[in-house]
Amino acid sequence: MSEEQEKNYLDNGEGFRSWFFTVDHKRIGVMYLWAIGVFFIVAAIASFLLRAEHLTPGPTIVNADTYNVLFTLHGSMMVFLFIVPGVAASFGNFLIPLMIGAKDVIFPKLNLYSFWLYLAGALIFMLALAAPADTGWTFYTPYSIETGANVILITFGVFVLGFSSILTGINFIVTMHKLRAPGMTWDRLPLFCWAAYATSLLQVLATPVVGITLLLLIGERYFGLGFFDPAKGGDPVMFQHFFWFYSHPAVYIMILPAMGIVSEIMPVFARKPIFGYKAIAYASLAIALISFLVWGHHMFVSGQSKLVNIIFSVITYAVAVPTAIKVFNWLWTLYKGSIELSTAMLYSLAFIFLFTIGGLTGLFLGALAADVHLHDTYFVVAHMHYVMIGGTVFGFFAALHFWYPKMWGRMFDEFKAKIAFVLIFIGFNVAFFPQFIMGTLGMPRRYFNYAPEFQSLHVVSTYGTWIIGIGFILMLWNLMRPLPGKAPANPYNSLSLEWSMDSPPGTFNFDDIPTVTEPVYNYGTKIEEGA
Amino acid sequence: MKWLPESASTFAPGVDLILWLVTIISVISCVLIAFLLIYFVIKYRRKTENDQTPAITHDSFLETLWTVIPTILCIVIFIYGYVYYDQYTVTPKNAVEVNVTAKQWLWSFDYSNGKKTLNELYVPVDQPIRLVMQSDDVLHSFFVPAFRVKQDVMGNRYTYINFTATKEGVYDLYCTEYCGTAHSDMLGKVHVLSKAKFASWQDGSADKVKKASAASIPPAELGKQLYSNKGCLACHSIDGANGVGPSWKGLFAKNRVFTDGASAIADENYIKESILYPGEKMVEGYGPVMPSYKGLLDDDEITAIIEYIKTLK
Amino acid sequence: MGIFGITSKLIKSIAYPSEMVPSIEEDDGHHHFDAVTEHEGAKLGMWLFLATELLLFGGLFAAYAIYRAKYPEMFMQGSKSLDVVLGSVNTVILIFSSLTVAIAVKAIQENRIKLVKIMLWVTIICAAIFAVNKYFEYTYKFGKGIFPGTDIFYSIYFAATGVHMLHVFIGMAVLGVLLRKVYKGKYSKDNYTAIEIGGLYWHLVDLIWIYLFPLLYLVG
Amino acid sequence: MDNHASYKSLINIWLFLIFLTVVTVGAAQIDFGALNVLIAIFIASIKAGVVAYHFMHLKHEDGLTWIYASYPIFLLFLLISFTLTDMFSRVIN
Repeated sequence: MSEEQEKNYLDNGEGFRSWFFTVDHKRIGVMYLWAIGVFFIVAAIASFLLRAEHLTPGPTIVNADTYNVLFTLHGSMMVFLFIVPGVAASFGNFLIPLMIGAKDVIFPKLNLYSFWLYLAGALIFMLALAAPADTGWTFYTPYSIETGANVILITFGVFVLGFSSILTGINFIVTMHKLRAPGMTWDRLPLFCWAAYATSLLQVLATPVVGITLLLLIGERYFGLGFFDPAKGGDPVMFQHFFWFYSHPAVYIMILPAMGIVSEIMPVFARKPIFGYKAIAYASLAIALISFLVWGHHMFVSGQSKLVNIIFSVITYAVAVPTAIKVFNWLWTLYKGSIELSTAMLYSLAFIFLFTIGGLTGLFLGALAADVHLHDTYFVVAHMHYVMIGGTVFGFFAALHFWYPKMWGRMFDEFKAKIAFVLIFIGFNVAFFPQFIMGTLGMPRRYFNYAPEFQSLHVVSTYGTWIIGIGFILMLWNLMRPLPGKAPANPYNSLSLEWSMDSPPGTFNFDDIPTVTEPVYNYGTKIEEGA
Repeated sequence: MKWLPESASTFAPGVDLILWLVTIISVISCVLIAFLLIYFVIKYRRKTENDQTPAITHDSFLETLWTVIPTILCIVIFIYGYVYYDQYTVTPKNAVEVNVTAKQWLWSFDYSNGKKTLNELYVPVDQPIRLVMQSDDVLHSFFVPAFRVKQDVMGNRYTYINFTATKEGVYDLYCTEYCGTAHSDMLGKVHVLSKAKFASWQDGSADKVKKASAASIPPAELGKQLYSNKGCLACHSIDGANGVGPSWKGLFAKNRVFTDGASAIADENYIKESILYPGEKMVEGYGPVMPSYKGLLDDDEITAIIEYIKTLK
Repeated sequence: MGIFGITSKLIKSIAYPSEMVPSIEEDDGHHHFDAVTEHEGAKLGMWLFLATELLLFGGLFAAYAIYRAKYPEMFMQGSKSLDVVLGSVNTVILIFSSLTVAIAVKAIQENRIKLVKIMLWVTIICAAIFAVNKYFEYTYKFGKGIFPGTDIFYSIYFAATGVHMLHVFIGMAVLGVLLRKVYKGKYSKDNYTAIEIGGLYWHLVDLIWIYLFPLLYLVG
Repeated sequence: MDNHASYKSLINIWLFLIFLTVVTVGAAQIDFGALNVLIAIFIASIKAGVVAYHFMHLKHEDGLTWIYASYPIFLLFLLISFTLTDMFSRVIN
């Protein structure tokens, strides 16, 4: 190995241009990470303001219009700028070529354009802040047609972001088809890649529908097309059909990569093969396919017909089963393992627990009669946050810690990271569990004002967000201060390919494309049970 | 701890049954998973760096088990959800219809005998009711937690809710589809009356009694009550804050400039005209969104509101 | 560089991935895949992109189906007001341009560069004629006081044909870029991926029109 | 690439497409009632199939490309069939 080749991807070139014009998938992944990190923090600040507003009924720190803008910003930034592109674009970019044994994605330049498009979309989105929309992240018509706020810019921003998402998805799918190293058969593919494949499938096939929907919404505002405006003979329920045709699969765009991350981390820290590899891999694909069939469960009280409600309810329960299978498979991976409670493992275990709560509360919402009561209440808010934070964000944090040595070539302080984890875990439950109770009691969501009897629960919830905030700051501060010394190539004795190279990897990942000869999670000794 | 609202309709017990059923399933599954997680983590914690672990990759029996059991539970929950939903969506033959119109940000109710109320729905107990709902503008949603019923309301198309109240009392009504600035103030009450009380409300004798009691309180006091009961508060503040409509604070005797350039002093007659014909003289900077209160407020009540505005200096 | 520029660049980068990778990778022999993988990958990528395009129009087709079912009378009247002759002429033109692109792809596989140039020129000219026809059709409608939003049928008509027109323009830009590169001698029978997938894109523009034409102009 | 179509066969395919265009315009002049839409969509689908199969070389592509070429059509079918079902089953109870 020559001196030159040892130069890792972080050191290979300095300055703005070397990053902004790079086609190195690792650098692009890192840039995504920074970008989504910034938007995550901005959107989180909006959520802290929202929660602070609810310390008392009536106006506390902002007025009703500002509140409406804040929840729209919080929702739309978290969804379109952080969580949809989030894990897939950042860790997906960084990891997929490393995991499948390739030197880059198949269209490196397109990958860079996708990132630029992401930035362009985000910029347009930010321009909209001059007169921010107050429609909620769902942009329901006809309110979004009539409101004076700047809906056009924000939806156009989302449209551009969608384009970025599609191109990233295409890139990943083709990469995984064409660039797997010799011997990297589909049944040896790491589960993160399986999850990323399913995610990309959804990005490619669901996003264009929301794209045209948002274009038509812009057309509604410019030309008065009338498709979604009852005053012109249009049907607002149709907008919801189109919107959820994308946005339900989008929920899986958000959660699948986190499932993939947990599937990577569990075997490493339990020193055992993942339990039911095939079941998890196929469940990812099954979820991706069935998720196109359940969008109507967001619309049980929207005026959708009874027959269609019933059909969607049935299929919704069908998608619950593969999810349940995954949870039990992760759980059984621990059985008879040799478990090390690293920070990444703690986040993964918390993921399993919180995601289970998120999934189980979905059972309430899928039941027609119960959903009539619970729809558009805080119950839905809590359910969604258990899936999105307890699921995706915990998975994301797990990944941040797990691949930290590989990404940055340094180690971090595990003890402080664990304290941060405990704070975030406790804070999260304090913040969101009370919202289930508020929901069953009938507290509607998107309410600036609320009845005094809900105050104590609201206050508890707000305190919870403060605990999360402290934990998050601690986590970030800890990660920003790596320990001295270089990280070893494979600190966890992991068997997957990304750990087979230096930390951080060189610019071209592999000096020679490796040949894969074993299953990916080949941990443990082959002794029959009970032998 | 109380986690369900009062149960006051024939639909509520069914919904509560499902909520209880799924809660029990959820708690059991959650405790099971949490227990196993913690138990495994303690029992199989890493003792040495060279721990031997078995390479278990699958187990057909277990995998079948945790595929079949969730499937069965899902089917059961679906069936419960479907059965009660089916009951809820079928209108009983003897249902009494009430027309509901939602608009930013109030509810108005039209009864078959020609009566009209704002934000207050009056229904007799044990009588099937069918609400025929439509919106004048954006989406709204009619939600009464105590009845466990909810339905979106939209323009140019009627949507329906069926319910039969089982308990006398006053229940909260919320709008649960986001509809703009005063979404969270688009509230109402559902008054469930005994058959006798409902009859007397219907023929107006209750109004007279109410009037009599109203007469005994000072007009400004009555105006204050009307301010919150009739939905004025959704758009007009009393602290000077600018809302959808002009604030009432310091409104009286103020010079108003209209969109057509004309102006007038906000005296008693102007305010009365604005309440009855809100579209006639639009103050600059506001849109024509206020509904007419003609037939919804009588002269005494309008006078009371004017008196109340006078007190807001 | 505008939307067309960006899009044609994007399509270009699908077309020749290795070419777009900066020189460092080409110089030090770090080609990370061979020409066959590149060709296959680019085609698969394009087919995926076409899938998204189809679903983009899918929203419009769904809107068509729904509102046609809801307002059959309106669609009957609206459809009758459209110019079937102009629509038919445009259909023939577009199908012809599909043929010329297909011939161009075949020609480049046989290294007949001159034929490629002619065929690409013809395709672009066909696209231009299509656009001019559409321009007359639109202005005629505007002259009669018919705009997007006049009623739901015309909204669908303008939205669907408008989004389709946008794709015609993007397709013209793509073909234009390809043509320029043909003149520069960039393509041969060993390197024609870009022309093939650019052609795929143009066929999609044709495919969409094959459905739009009868649904809007004929079925009254 | 010997198995690719000859120029002549490409032109024949084009003539077939033109023929179908004439047929679809002709069929639209006759009133079959609700069948008109189905006929139009049917003919359009044949044309689209021919373009995809011959001009777009789908006949030389592998199964994967076929899947990605046809899956969006399935999704489109889903979107349209569910929304139409909703539209037509909104009966008053």
